[in-house]
Amino acid sequence: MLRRSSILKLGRLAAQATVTAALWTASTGAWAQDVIRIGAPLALTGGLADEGKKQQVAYDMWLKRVNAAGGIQVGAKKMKVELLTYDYQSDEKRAQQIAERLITQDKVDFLTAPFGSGHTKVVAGVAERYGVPVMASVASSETVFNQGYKYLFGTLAPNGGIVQNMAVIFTRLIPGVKKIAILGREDVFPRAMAAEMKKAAEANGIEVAYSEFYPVGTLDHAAALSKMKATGAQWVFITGYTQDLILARKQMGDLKFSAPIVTMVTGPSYREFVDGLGKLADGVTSASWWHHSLTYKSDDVFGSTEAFYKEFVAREKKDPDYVNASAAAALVVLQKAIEKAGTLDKAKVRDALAATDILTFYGPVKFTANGMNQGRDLPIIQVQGTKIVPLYPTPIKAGSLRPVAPF
Amino acid sequence: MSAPLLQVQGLTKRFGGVAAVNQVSFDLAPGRIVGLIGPNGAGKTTLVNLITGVHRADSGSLQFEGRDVTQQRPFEAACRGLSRTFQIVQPFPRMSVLDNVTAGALFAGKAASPAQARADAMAQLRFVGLQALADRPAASLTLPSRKRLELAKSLAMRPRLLLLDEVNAGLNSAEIGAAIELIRAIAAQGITVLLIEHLMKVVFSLCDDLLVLHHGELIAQGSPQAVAADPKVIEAYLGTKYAERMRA
Amino acid sequence: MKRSMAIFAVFALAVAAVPLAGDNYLLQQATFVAMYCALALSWNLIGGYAGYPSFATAAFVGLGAYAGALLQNAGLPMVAAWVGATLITAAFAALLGYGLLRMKGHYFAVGSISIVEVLRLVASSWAGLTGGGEGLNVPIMPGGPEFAGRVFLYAMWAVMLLAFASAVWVDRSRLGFGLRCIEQNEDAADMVGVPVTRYKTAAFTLSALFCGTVGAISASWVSYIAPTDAFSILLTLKVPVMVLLGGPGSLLGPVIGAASFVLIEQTVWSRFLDYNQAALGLVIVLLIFFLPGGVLGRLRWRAKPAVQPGAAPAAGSAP
Amino acid sequence: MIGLQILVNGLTLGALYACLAVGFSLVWGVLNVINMLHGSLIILGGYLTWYAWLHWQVHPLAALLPVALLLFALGWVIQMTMINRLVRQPVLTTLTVTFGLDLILYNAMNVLFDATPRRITLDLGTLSLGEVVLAWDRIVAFVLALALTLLLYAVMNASRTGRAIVAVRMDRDAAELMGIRINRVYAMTFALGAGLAGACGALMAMVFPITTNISGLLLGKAFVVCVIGGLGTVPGALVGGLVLGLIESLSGHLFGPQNAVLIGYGLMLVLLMTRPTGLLGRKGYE
Repeated sequence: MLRRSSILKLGRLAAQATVTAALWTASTGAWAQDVIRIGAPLALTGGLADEGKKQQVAYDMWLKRVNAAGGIQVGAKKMKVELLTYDYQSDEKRAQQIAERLITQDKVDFLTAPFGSGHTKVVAGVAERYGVPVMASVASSETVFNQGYKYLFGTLAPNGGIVQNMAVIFTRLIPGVKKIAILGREDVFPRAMAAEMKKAAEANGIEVAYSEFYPVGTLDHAAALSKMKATGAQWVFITGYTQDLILARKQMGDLKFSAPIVTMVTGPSYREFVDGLGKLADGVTSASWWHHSLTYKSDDVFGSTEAFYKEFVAREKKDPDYVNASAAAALVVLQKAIEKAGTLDKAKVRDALAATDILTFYGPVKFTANGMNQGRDLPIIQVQGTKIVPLYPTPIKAGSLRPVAPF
Repeated sequence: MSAPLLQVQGLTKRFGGVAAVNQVSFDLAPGRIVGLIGPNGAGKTTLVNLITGVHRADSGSLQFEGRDVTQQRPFEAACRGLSRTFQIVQPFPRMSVLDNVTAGALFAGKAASPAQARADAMAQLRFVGLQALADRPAASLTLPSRKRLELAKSLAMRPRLLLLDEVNAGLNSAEIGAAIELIRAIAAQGITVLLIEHLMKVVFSLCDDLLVLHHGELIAQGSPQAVAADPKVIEAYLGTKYAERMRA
Repeated sequence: MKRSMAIFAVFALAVAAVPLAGDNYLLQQATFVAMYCALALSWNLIGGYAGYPSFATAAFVGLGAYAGALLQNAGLPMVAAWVGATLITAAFAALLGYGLLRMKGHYFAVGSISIVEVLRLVASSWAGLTGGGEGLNVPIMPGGPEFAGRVFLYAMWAVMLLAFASAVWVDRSRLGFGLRCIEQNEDAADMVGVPVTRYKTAAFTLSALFCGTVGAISASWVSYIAPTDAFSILLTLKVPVMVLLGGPGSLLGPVIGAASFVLIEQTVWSRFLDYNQAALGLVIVLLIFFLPGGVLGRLRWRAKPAVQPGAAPAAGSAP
Repeated sequence: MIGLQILVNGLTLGALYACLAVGFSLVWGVLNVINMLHGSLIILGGYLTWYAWLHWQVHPLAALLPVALLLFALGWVIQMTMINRLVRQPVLTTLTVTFGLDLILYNAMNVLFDATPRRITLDLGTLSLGEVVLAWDRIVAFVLALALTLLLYAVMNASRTGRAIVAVRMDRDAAELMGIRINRVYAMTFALGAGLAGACGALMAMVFPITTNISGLLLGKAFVVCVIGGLGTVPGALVGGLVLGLIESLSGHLFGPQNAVLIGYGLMLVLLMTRPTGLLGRKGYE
């Protein structure tokens, strides 16, 4: 015989369950009207909070422009777009949970992938099972796209290409570069970049005097930098997230360790790298997937790189970086595919995406067989003074490579 | 004389230079009540701690029922039938009185199952007269009841040697009388008892032999009367007045 | 005891019935509930019964995930990989327990939480085996999302049942009684004949066992693992909070705690986009102040004796 | 000679670790509370200093004291309202409450400052002694670590409050009987811990990019330093920090950065098992 206390307890549990169920149905009641629903899992807290916000700003800019123009032309009628955002707290299981929720609960038509190759893989895994096209704006390692996912498309070109050009150009422009010291962060993208650099250096006859990785959560690089300094390398190549690179560059200053070429991957392409280092940032080279001084004209919601740049600066009071541009471009490409397919049918839009070959404000987008944007000459940049100056490719060359000033 | 239950040879324990127990040797024959007396700080409790494995002896050896137990740990001593009570009582505070004693029966007492252990425990509670408080949490007991709980717990462990560490401390004279009867009843069950005690009334009415410890050394051994006459013991512990009264 | 098992049976049936009623997302929620119940029940063995506040849960989950993934990549069928991962985690816990359990209170807490960090760093630096920062791919289980959803729900569900069964066995057995003695007064337990070190290590190993299985299952479920996600400090702190919410040292406490925590987190997290972490923090702080004994603590009106007097003698429980 | 540089790197890093851990060690040593909030308090100190530098051009070293006092007040409030009622609870409860508070403070800072790494680009330059190079801000950190430890040592030994804190650490009930108002002493201790975190944060703003992401890392380092140095003594945090700094610097050189942090943790675990009171640990808190 269940006594009063356990009945009471069961009653409360049941009540709690119904309340939460009601909350869910309320939130998803809106799918009746004809609106295109795009799901966006974003890391708004946790380790990737900074990058998550960059994607959010870019998505919002695209969304406002599309809805201002009455929505996306789907066959006969124009449909407004609704963006559903959840914070997956930079936690992989939570990202998977949200992807599942967006597809089954919120019945989204399409998905965007979160920041970084690792978590993109997780969301893509779920989307693939349901056949929902996923637009990945910040995933550039081949290991993400070699899983045979048919519904995954990424706007970033493969990261291999970046370092090949650097190895060739830098050695040509600055004589006497014989030794390189490489320090990489033990994380999906930075690790791949360090490995690519090692290959490119060896291919171009540069001796790899030091090549080590540092684990996520390192608070000090002095030991590694001291050893690198001892090798007398003329080229220092360090990969990592912005805070790792700011710290590494500052500690190089602390040790009076300099080299003609100091390359940090993807640090200098972010405004906060230059703000955080001041004159120490001067001369640091990097590579990126996009730079706001590009001058593409395009028939998309933004019209041109210039227009995107102006609207971003007006809104955020700082220059956009490749994450902002790539995130907005991912939705522009999706919009084009929907218009071309003339339907919201996921398989048809997927095929339209696969056949994409257009020029956007962000640059040319043409997906290869595995869904990655085709490799092309990616901009190489250098911090000169407080400005980020593109050095390559020639159409956007705005300055020439300067060796880093010794101490 | 049957084989000794416990043989102690040259037991020594130093705490940072101070020899709390120094070269102590004695034997305990089964079935007898032996008193261990001596001034405060003589090393009585340390000796008990060494015997029950709470401390590791620096040198010397311990034989229990013919087996060398010098390096034994407390729970091994308990399971071998060597149980003790604490000067400062150590109950399981949030457990009921019954469960406190059940613990003894279940582990050292090697009861077949928790249910069997509970039955044995109830028997011990009746023996010490605490069956009425079986369900009360141990923390709520008065001092005399706590002392009896300690006793019941140790008995539930089916000991062959029971070390009572000042089990009568803090009791009034009526309660001491009851305690003496209880200890006599325990010994009657064939359990050897080593009694650490300051109350000479208890010592001389209960003990068959006496061990006198002073500054960590065994200064006398033998029947109560012989020990009381020993000048060393008088000078170290009993005091001359008491000795004369004893002899008269 | 009987009542708790009945309530748990009803709860388990409800979780198992979710696939009939809900869509895949609800099914996934049920899987998370089952997962966290299994973790909470496991934690309770060392944290609740023995009173040793372990923060090593995430270390065992991560170890199970990597072991499971590596075994699966080495060609073992999925379920065999899970079993293998469980054994490896248990062996690791037994070895670790011997050293770790010498510490008490704060030192044990700090020691156990540092194991999570140590394993994360080992997984990160041993790139040859674990793929390091790149992480490890696990072959996606064939069959559509509905099939996959059910497989992983019932897998976690089974682990929850096993965890509950082991909790019931421990609660009734000599080990359970001994652990309670250790929790209340370790020295007295030693004096009473409880083999303290052996029992603590047994409880610690048992508590790690199912964490390893949960880790292996979630590796197959998410099909990608990386060091920072597999060894998550957030998880290792959340599980004890769940047991605190429910009521430590009891049978049902962990289940009630885990289930309500997951539900609270869902509603809190989906309602407040930017403030969900603060909301969760607030819930935890309020919980500690207004529900010190946990939900069960509040419902338990009279002091329940450790062993139910008069409860049916546990058949054949003498190990 | 690279050996000397490694030694110097280790000592300066160790000084930073000491600054980071001294407040945490005090709270753990005296209140027996593992303060999970400590990492975020350091970051808060860093953000405030950065904000003052950016908007009012206040030099970080000048901002150090006001920031420390501000966090001292915050610490006092947190202790009086919440932690005081839980000090007698087991470690699980106090750790969980401070974990909950940490989530709140973390989220609040994320919303106010968002997670972009920020740093005060004020370079104090470097000092070269032969081949060995030392950054001035690290030297300041070294001096500050010594100063904080000496200050705490003085407070603990000379002032009435200090002796009260030591008494409470040794035996709370006895101290209460001697007429020490326990709640005030706990509030003072927790507030002192928070103030020390603020001071460390102010200094960190010059050395590290401040972002909420590293609050967990700082807390982890404080754990390790306290265990190595030992609780219950003021110089414990200083010694623990310097030893950890040297170990990480040396192993980073010998075994590569990949294993440096791991070896730091390894040392901690070994010490935890063999000598839980740490190198200098003792019961009281002198």
